[in-house]
Amino acid sequence: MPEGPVPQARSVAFRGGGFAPRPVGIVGPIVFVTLLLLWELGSRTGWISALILPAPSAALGALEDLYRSGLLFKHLGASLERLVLGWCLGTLAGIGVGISAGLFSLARAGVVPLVSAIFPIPKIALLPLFIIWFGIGEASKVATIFFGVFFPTVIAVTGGIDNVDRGLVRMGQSFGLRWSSVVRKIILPGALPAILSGFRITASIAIILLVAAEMIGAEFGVGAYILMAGNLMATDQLIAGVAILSALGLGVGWLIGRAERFLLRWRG
Amino acid sequence: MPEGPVPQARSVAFRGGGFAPRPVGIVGPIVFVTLLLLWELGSRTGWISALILPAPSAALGALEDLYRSGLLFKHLGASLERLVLGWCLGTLAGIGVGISAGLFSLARAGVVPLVSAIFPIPKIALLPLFIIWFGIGEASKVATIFFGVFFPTVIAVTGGIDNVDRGLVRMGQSFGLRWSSVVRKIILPGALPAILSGFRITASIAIILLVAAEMIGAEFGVGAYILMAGNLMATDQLIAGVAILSALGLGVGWLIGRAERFLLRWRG
Amino acid sequence: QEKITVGALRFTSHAPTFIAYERGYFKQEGLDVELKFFQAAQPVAVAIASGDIDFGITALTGGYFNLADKGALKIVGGLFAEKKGYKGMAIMASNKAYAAGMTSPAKIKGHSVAITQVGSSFHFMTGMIAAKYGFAMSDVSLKPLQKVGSMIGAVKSGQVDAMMMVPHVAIPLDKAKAAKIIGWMSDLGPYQVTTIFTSTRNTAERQVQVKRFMRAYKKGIADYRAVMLNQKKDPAATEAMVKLIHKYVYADRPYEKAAPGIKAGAVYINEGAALDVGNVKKQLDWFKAQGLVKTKMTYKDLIATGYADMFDVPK
Amino acid sequence: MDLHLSHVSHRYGGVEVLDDVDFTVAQGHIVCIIGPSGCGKSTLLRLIGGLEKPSAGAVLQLGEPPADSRNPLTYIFQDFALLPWRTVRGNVSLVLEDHVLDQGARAAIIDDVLRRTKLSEFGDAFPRQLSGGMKQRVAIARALSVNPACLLMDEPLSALDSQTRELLMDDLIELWSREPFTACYVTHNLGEAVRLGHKVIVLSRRPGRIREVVDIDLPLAGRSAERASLEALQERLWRLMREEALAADQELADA
Amino acid sequence: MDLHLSHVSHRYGGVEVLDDVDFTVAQGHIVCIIGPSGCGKSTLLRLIGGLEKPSAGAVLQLGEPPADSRNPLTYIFQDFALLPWRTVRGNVSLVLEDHVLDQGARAAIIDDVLRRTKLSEFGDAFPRQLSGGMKQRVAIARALSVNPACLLMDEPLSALDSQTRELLMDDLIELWSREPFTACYVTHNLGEAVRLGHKVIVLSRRPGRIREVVDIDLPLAGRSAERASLEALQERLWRLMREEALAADQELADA
Ligand SMILES: Nc1ncnc2c1ncn2[C@@H]1O[C@H](COP(=O)(O)OP(=O)(O)OP(=O)(O)O)[C@@H](O)[C@H]1O
Ligand SMILES: Nc1ncnc2c1ncn2[C@@H]1O[C@H](COP(=O)(O)OP(=O)(O)OP(=O)(O)O)[C@@H](O)[C@H]1O
Ligand SMILES: [Mg+2]
Ligand SMILES: [Mg+2]
Repeated sequence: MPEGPVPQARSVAFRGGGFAPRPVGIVGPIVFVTLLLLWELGSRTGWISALILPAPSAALGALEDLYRSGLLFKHLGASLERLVLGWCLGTLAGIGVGISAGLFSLARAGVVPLVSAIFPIPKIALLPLFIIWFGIGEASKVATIFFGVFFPTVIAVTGGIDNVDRGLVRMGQSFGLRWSSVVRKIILPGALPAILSGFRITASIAIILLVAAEMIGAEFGVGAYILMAGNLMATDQLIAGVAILSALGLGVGWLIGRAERFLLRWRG
Repeated sequence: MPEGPVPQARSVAFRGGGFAPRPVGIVGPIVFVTLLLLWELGSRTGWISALILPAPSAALGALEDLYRSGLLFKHLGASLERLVLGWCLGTLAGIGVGISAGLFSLARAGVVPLVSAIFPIPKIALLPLFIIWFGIGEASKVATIFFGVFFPTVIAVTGGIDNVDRGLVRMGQSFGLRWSSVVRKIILPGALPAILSGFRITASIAIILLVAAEMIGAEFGVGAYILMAGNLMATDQLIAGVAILSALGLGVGWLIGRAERFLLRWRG
Repeated sequence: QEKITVGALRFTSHAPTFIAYERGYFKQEGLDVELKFFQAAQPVAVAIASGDIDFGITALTGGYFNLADKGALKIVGGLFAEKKGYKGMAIMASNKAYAAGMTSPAKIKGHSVAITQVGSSFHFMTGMIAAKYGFAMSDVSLKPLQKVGSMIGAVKSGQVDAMMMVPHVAIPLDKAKAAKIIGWMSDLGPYQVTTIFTSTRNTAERQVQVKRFMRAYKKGIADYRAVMLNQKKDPAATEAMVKLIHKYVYADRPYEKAAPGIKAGAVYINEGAALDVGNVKKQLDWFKAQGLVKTKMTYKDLIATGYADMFDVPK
Repeated sequence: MDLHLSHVSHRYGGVEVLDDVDFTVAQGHIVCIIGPSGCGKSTLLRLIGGLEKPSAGAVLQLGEPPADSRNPLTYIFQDFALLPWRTVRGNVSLVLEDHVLDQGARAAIIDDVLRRTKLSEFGDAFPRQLSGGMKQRVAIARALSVNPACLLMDEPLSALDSQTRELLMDDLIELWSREPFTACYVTHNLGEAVRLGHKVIVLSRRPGRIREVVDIDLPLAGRSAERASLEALQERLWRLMREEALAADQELADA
Repeated sequence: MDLHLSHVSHRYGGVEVLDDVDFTVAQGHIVCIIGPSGCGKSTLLRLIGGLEKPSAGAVLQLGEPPADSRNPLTYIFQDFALLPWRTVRGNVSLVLEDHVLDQGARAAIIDDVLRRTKLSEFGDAFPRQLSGGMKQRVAIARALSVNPACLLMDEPLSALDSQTRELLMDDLIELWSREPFTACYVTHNLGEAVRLGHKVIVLSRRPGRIREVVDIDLPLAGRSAERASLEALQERLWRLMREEALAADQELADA
């Protein structure tokens, strides 16, 4: 190999790298804590008036009061019951309708335009009708969440089935698999990732709709608690309630993450 | 070629096809019209009581009244102003923040956890705070829409930038392109499809939030009209208002579709 | 001319605002008033706290007290009050509950009551009934329905047993047999329903302006009392005043249809915007006792004196 | 069982894809089909396997398939078509589950085909863990498990790098030498065609018509020694195809 | 300008990818780098082009690149790396826009490279409309437009079907014959290596070490006539690589 004295041997200049921002693990929590501290400090020094925003410590205090009074679990229990019922029913119905729309041309032609027409209607606008249709008891609250969950589930399932690799379906057919086997063993597992990520969205929607659902004659429930706090201008309780919803959202997200990791472990 | 008399020449059995439902163009409108007709019929025969659901013709009548009174355009105008202002500001801010979070590790570390913490908070829960922060004038209504639009835009832009093929970026660098050229000519056009489909979502969110936004002391606006109709249990006006929102959603969706077709015509 | 903004709701009980405005009483005091209309009472208080408006009229609610606790609001006078002999808020039963025996306010115990929101004046009125007839708040189940319209719907359809309602809605409902009036709030004792209030800053920095506003407002009240509290005395004057009010209330209905509602909604209003201080204290104490208002504030911190008569002042 | 394509033509909407294709696949022989991009090779294979119906003509089975064949016409796809959520064993098992077989018999079949394709150690791996060559071996194992009377292979090696391709070609020749199978082998690669085919059918550019049928009489196993004469054959095929390939390459997808 | 790799080693985290690689690319010569999957060929090319920094050793430019070279070390990627939102002309224009050039000069350069790659008619087509071979021609045109001193080609033909590959190989040889360029050519394909390389560097399985350097003294243009001797060379390379390729193929991605 020529390693004699060559004129002007220069290293090649580096010009790659960059454009790959990674979540810097520690910065997130730091930003959070810093913001909370600044907020607390602002409140303590009076720079942020209590009218505008209560101190985080005040919100924490409200949360503690709620816990001490034993109402925390009453509110949470009532809301969870509505969430679980509304979400499960909406999801089951949505999966059923979504599968038929995903597999059959006629079902699709009937369902898809209806879904896309009804989905974007704000649920609060329909609350007065829900009261008439479902009364002011649990039914109307569950129904609000049901409708919020049903339509996006249909969309996610139909889309998921559409995106299953048709090559795999043809493979199944080429081996003479029964129709039901193709659906059960190829179509549904193939649509599962899309369905699960649909769950993430519908879970958020369900939690967001909790406040709207509990506008209708709810005595207990996190949404009712938030509404009451808003009416009473008790901003500390308001922030506490919102924090509970956030935590609920994080918890549900975590659960779905676990489910994904388990059900989709083949993705590695 | 051997075409002599061979024993048992059987055609190969067909076993492909299926699993490819297509929207049957005509069925959608038929389903719509049929449903409307059944609904109207049900209302006329008294099978659906007017309390439960007004006839479509009644809703149409309410729409006509609204148009005659000249208030239709007053409501629409007020709502559109809020929508356009809130959406544009939220989108601009969201794109700005999203780009920095997409490109810089530190910005990402700061922004992403905040966004994911604040995004799922239901905006109606925050209305009382919004009134205090932004007053009861236009500002609080625009702000409600702004916040509804801002967070998903940040997520869409950051995600869009993440999904730009890093191979294209390395190609740009390997030709010695300037950093700004890489961003302007490779990263941003590459993120455009994701950003535009983010627009679809944020536009729906903005329309959905209209009702919540106009809960705050709005005299005019489609949301205010719906709220008033709900208050008075004037279900015909309620349905008319909801129909206006639907039409608004369809219109905006169509506009974005046009924009996509124009801006992404390279996708063919 | 000083520019000020006044928050108002499109109710007959706000008529003195419209009278003073239409008859130029504000102008005479050198005030250039802009009226700002609200759909609900709650945001009026918030709007004063946030500085969007200068004067407002609203019922005393939990939200009001909590805002006042942050030092933003002061009551300067009283307006709508329950007084024996005048039609104020009605207590109503659904037909179903009435048939089942809930025929008087005393029998509301154990039934459900529709209210708009926790901490609203409807909530307090339920408390008044409970106190009067000696049952606990836990003996009734409250149904917060956010909107008056929903309350009416829920009682009409029998989903809720009882509610309190303004007279011009309650009487037609009763006549149409959609629900039953079983009593009147005015029978339960004095109740200062709405008050006139302004921001603490105004009472501290612009006392002259507040005085002038109240002077003009009292003229409006005097006109209202002279005509609306005794509508039969001078039908022509009544007609004229209803026409004036119709510009603001039920404006979207023709006059013939609107007039009966406006007339029926003419509730009792304290002379000279006098304030029932004792009742204000009672309300504050009730909200505190319910745990809806957490404050060390006393009724004295709520009120700015010197703008209207104060009566029943606790010793 | 032989296969006979009798004057098969096919069109998609207005586009004529195949025009009067007529040939026979004799039992135990490998027929290679070559032709430029888009000439209808994959379509032809789909017609043979019954995944699509020809617009005209017919695909005929001559004689009965062996009684123990669970799926007489069996595909091996270019993109492997493995279910990513099933392990190697699960992917083979998939095509046996609709047949009446007891657990033990099924396991025995799977063990046997994995051994024949040198995959015994990888039974519990998921597709994502495998290299391309390994994935195609799984697809071959799956195809073997149903005892096919005829294998339909659509560019089975073209997604692989050239070294893996060499390795797999050797494997295929070894499999065939031990137990000759019937196959239709679609490929772009003239080298593969002359290494594996008993007969090479050259299609023209779209609409695909038979331009030439070349018979290769050398035994498969000995061909690596006969490189020179194969090289000449390959040159001849390349001359046949060069113009067509150039034209196919220069076509705009939608102008 | 020559390129010299001086004892280059590289590791990603704990994984050693390249170990003490040392060779020279002489001006006007094509050096082919072959090796089994995952042995670090692409990494090596990224190091040469300055897209990554070696963990040890250095990549040296010996002598100055020609003054008119706008990007001395220029890549041609396996996946073409064309911007789908720009036309053929736009894609070439992209790499000229950061250089000071007036409109006319830029257009002239683009016209020239499109002509040399037989793309003149397709200037306004979008990448999606092009076949794979055409796309790679656009990438070649783009590379030529900056007057590279050395082309770095990472399996430029391996995403194409074998017929298109033949066509493009002829094109490359024609381009080189008219105006010899320096190139590092990474490939899996032994056939390509012996057709295009003046020197073939054989890497071992990961961590990539140089196993053998084979010089081929036949002129590029004449090689299609010399198939027999090339065939022998290819056989020799294949023997060198077979074991490594087998082992690389049987590795589990993450077990
Ligand atoms: N389902 C379909 N609908 C409409 N046109 C189709 C369909 N499938 C294939 N075609 C068209 O038919 C022609 C032949 O396609 P086919 O896939 O059979 O070609 P091929 O020879 O396999 O090409 P390649 O070498 O690229 O795999 C192409 O022009 C293709 O666009
Ligand atoms: N950015 C990276 N980070 C971590 N490991 C990497 C990275 N890039 C490549 N590797 C690893 O380095 C090894 C060599 O990769 P490289 O892409 O250079 O191989 P290759 O020879 O080009 O392979 P192939 O023939 O498959 O293209 C592989 O094991 C790969 O997993
Ligand atoms: Mg094909
Ligand atoms: Mg590589």
